[in-house]
Amino acid sequence: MNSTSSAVQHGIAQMESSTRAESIGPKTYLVAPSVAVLLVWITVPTVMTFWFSFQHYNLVNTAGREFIGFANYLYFFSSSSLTIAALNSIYVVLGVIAITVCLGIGLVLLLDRDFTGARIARVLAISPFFVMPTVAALIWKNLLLDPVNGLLATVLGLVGLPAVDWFGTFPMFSIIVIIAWQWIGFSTLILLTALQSLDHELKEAAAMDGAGAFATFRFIVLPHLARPIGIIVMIETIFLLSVFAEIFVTTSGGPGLASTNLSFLIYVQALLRFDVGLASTGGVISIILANVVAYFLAKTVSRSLEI
Amino acid sequence: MEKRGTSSSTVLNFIAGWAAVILLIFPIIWMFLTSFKTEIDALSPEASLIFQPTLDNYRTVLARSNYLTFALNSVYTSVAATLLALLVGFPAAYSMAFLPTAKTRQTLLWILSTKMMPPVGVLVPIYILYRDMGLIDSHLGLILLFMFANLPIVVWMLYSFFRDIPRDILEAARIDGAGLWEEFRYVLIPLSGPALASTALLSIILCWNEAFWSINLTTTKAATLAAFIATYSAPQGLFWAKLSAAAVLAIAPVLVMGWIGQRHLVRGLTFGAVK
Amino acid sequence: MTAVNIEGLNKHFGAIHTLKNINLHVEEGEFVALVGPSGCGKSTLLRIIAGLESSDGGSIRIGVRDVTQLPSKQRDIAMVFQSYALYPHMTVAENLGFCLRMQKRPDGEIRSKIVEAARILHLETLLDRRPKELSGGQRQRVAMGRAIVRDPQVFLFDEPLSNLDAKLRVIMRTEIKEVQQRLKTTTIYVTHDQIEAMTMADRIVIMDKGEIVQVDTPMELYRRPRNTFVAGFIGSPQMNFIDAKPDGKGGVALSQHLTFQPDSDVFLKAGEFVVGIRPEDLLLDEEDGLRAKVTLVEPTGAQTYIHACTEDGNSLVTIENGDRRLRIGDQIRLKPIIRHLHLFDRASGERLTVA
Amino acid sequence: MIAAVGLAALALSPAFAEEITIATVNNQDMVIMQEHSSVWEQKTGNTINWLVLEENVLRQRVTTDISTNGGQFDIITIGSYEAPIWGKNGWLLPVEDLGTQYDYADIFETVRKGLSVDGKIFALPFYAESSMTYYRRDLFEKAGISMPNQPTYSQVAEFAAKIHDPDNKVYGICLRGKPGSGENMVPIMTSVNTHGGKWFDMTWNPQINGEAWHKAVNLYVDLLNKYGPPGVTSNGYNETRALFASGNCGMWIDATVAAGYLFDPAESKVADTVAFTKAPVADVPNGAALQWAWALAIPKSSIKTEVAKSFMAWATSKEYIREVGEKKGWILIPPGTRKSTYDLAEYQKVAPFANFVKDAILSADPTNPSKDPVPYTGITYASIPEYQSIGTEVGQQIAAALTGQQTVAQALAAGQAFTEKTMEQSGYLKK
Repeated sequence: MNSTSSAVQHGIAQMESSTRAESIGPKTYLVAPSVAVLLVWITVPTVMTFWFSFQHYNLVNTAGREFIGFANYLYFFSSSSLTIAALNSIYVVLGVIAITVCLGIGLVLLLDRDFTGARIARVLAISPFFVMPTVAALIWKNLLLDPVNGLLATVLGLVGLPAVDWFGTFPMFSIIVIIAWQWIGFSTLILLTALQSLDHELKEAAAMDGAGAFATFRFIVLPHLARPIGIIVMIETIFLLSVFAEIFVTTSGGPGLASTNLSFLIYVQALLRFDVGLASTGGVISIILANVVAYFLAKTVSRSLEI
Repeated sequence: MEKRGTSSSTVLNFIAGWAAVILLIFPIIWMFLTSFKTEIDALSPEASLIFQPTLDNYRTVLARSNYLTFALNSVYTSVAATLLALLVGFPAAYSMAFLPTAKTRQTLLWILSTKMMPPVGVLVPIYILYRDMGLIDSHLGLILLFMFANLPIVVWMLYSFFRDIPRDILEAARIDGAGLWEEFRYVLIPLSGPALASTALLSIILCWNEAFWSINLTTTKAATLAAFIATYSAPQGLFWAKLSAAAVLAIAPVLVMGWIGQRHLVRGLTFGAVK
Repeated sequence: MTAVNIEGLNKHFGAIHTLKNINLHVEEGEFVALVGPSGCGKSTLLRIIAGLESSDGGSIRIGVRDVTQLPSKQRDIAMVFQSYALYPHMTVAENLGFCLRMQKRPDGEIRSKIVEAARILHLETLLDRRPKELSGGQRQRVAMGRAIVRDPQVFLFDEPLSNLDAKLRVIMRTEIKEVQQRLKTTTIYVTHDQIEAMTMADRIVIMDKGEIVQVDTPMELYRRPRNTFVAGFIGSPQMNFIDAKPDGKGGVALSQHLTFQPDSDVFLKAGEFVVGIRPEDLLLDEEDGLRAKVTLVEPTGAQTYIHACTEDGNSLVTIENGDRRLRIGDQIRLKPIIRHLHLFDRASGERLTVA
Repeated sequence: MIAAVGLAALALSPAFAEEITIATVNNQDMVIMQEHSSVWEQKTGNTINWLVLEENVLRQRVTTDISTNGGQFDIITIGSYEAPIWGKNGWLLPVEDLGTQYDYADIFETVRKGLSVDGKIFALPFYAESSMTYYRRDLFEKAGISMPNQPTYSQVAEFAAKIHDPDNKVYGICLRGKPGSGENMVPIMTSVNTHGGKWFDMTWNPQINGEAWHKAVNLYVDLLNKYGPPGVTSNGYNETRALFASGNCGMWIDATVAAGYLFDPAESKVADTVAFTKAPVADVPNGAALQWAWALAIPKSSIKTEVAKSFMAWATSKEYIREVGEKKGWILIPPGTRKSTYDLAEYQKVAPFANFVKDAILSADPTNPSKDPVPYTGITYASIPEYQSIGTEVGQQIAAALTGQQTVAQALAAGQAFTEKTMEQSGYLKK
């Protein structure tokens, strides 16, 4: 007990001292290279993007660039595409997080047990995370989900079910499934490690207290996984907001705008219509949104993670 | 509660565990199988599992483009970008972890938020800048971009590792007469070996799989495997088998690397929050 | 072997004034313990001396050198951390030799110094192990060894024993003291454990709320605490405190039945007092003294601590050396040794000294 | 031995030993060009860096580069749509001066004109294509129907109904459905044209809301919903061709260049049963079949123009066509660009569709794609820079109608509104 309390005291002392810059010893200037590099990386293109967003600037039109004030912004805010795309971006984040967390928990509950080759199985389960997003999308689109010759259509056919046009009928769902497949590898990796660090005595104690399998899961395992789940939420949010390859390869944002997210909306403007002005406007809007999301992450998840 | 060691439950665990894993990685297995089929077999359900394997697809793919060049470019750019990111990120993570200020958390989140920006939004500015600096289709250009793109993750991962290292040890080194460089060289770097390894691994994987910049900023000299696979994303005619072969070639190196290194990956990805 | 001189040292953490105008002189070869409750600033003071924190004004001199603005490595000090802060990736020998390596000493010299330190601390057989393969006590000794191997001008200890179990702590306490006496190195030792301070230090510095309250030898502190804080902090079991009033006849009334006459009456106009009685100065008596009821009996072997509650509601502790079998609820009488009483002003807590 | 050849090549043209970069599409004809180009490399001592990408990716890559004057390429592969616009923009080097050996006159005039601005040619055609109707002879025989020389769209619907057999994964008709100015808009526009519709009237007013568009798009949506394969909105040219080649389609109206592969048993399950006829018509013959050429051009930013010209002269020459025929097989030669190609007996022997394709290409007239006169050229596109944007948007809208997310009327209204806005913005229309 004594050592604990003195450790706490020591911790307090450290915390106090750690919140202030020191004049003796290494300085905070060490952070400068990273921040400077990122500032340049962010600032220069961002300023250019900002500048372009007020122009009529089409790559294939040599008529020239002209300053058009907020016209690009008005265009974006007056069309419904921005709302749809923003919502789709959010659907991807929420959908993928929901699937990866739920299925990830199920999977690690199976993998946490002892069985022959369990270690190999655990390593293999992470594989999807290493697969290039383009490749993942191509494989799913062609080999698996193709409604005519795809494996799933064949399997459905065997049990007498009609083929489903996944990307035409359920575009967002299909894309979310593909992305979720890649990220289940990630959530499994983290949840499995967390679960294996769970004290077995704790489970045994719960069993002695008369907890059944469900109660053990609900009151012992799940709380233990809260932090890793928080991490999954944060990391996936960061990466999923700018999902692009999976949409590009499969639905091209369609049908209509059904599977267009912000990234893809900007892509359409920039590289299908070559309208740099509009694309830059989209870029500016998405930069603002990214900062809003970062703010909320800071308020919620990262605080609880004590990062 | 589960009864460990009971034979019947072990068999059940075995079946359930392996079934789940095989289902999960089935797309990869299927791709692997398809890469050894003829194009016609790739389409026929009868040839799903029993077929005459052929290496023709690999031959075609390898003959059509210089796989080795693409692969070497992938290795070169992802490793160099990772080293550069570690070099820049290491001092930053050190300073934030051991000498935090009131603004540290904000700085960190800002750094991370730069990852959320869709790259396509800044493609044209970057292209114009790169054109003027002569960086299009250069290894350096791609390395710099990969470095920028991964720096946030590198800083974060190292930061969370460093937070687990007791400050006392660094202070002891300082009292023992170590300057900043010696503190890094003899204490922090040896101590964060696993951290550096896992950070490097993740960074390499992310660089390897990056497609947007590789495709848009390289032509031939610096093109990576992501650009290589772009050639096969919709070739003429029946192409599933060839696509599978190209895909296997593109992901195999990083997949194997991931399998070998995954144990180290966890601590990095979890930002130290999962022990 | 050098004196350490601290003058007018201040430290702020934001709005918190952590160290208030600290002045302290540590003699050559002296062993000084800094004690005080959590948050009193003792660790901060030590870290400032070590150069791990900066100060806001004031100066630190080691010998004749003003080290206030120097980084740690130029101060010629060694420090033992509470966590030992051993380099986990180095063997014991490498840990011991690290500072010499940093000084670019020749390998042969490093080797011989390591062997020498290992001999002093009985670490010879452990030189090739890594810290995680050592027991707590062994780690502690390595941390010590790391400090002595370089032969610094000053040793700094930051609660070095608090991570050890009680028995080992007693052993290590002796070892540290022996080593210090052999090497005669000026030592500043932070602890929150007053027994450690009492047993080891030549002088003890008592700190409270960022200020030095009293600096004195252990026995002087024990006998003449400057105020109720020091009186309560030093000594175990703690000193008993009883509120008292002048009895109007030039004496002090401890209770209705017990008054005593202090040596002098100059201060008695002061008003209300606190009387401090060390447990060993409170004797069990058959007929005289304060009436009290036993509330708790704590045998420790050689001695038995008896807690009791007086008629006036004061809780008192006394030490009984004999084996009288008292039980909870027994009525006893406690008689203080009048000449050992401590008198404090109730408002300020200051000791009331006889003119 | 190899060293000797290399030395000889170097000795032959020491001044020329340069490295050029060529960007091209991953179509099989270009892949063959890439393979075969080692012949040119050995002959001249120059070397080539190839960038081979999928069509969409290539287009975005090349457009970004040329419009920002990036200077990455010495030769780019562009289509009939880009060549005149980019030529006019001054982004391309005119290629009229390849010397007397280069037989300009042999190139089909309609193709050559499509790649020229004001009589100056800016790109040399590598292969050209029109469209036609592919169908499965075996299925038609089984259903007891026969394909006329030029079917009408209503006949197409009728035939599709008869051969549609989804239980056996045979779908009456396959068409491109993937949204995109170069994807679903291709079959849609040929149908719109022959129904009498057009992109713009002579004063650049968009006509997408017109009756012909409604008829054509309703027909397209109907056909595919009733007799099309599932998942049609994911199918571009390549996917559709794969479907037909794997035996899942009864009919397919698309580019003539597919014929070479559909008749190749190594690439096609239906090589022995595929048959073809003209692209269908409705009210007018104008614009019923597309015309498109893939051509090689030199960006203004290239600094190795002489070597680039030398390669282009070789790759688009009669000799190249002959060499490919001899080395790789006559069915694999790039079609549609030169009269002399169709005089080759070897080609005629293996390619039953040869003359048919030639006639289709010659009869398609991009300058007169519709019933009424229009201010633009192009059958499946309109030769203005804004078309990329317009085609993409209208394609998206129609794809959404195809999956039932909106009605055809809504899709066309939205397309019309978007196009009006774009044309106003670009100054074609007064606000």
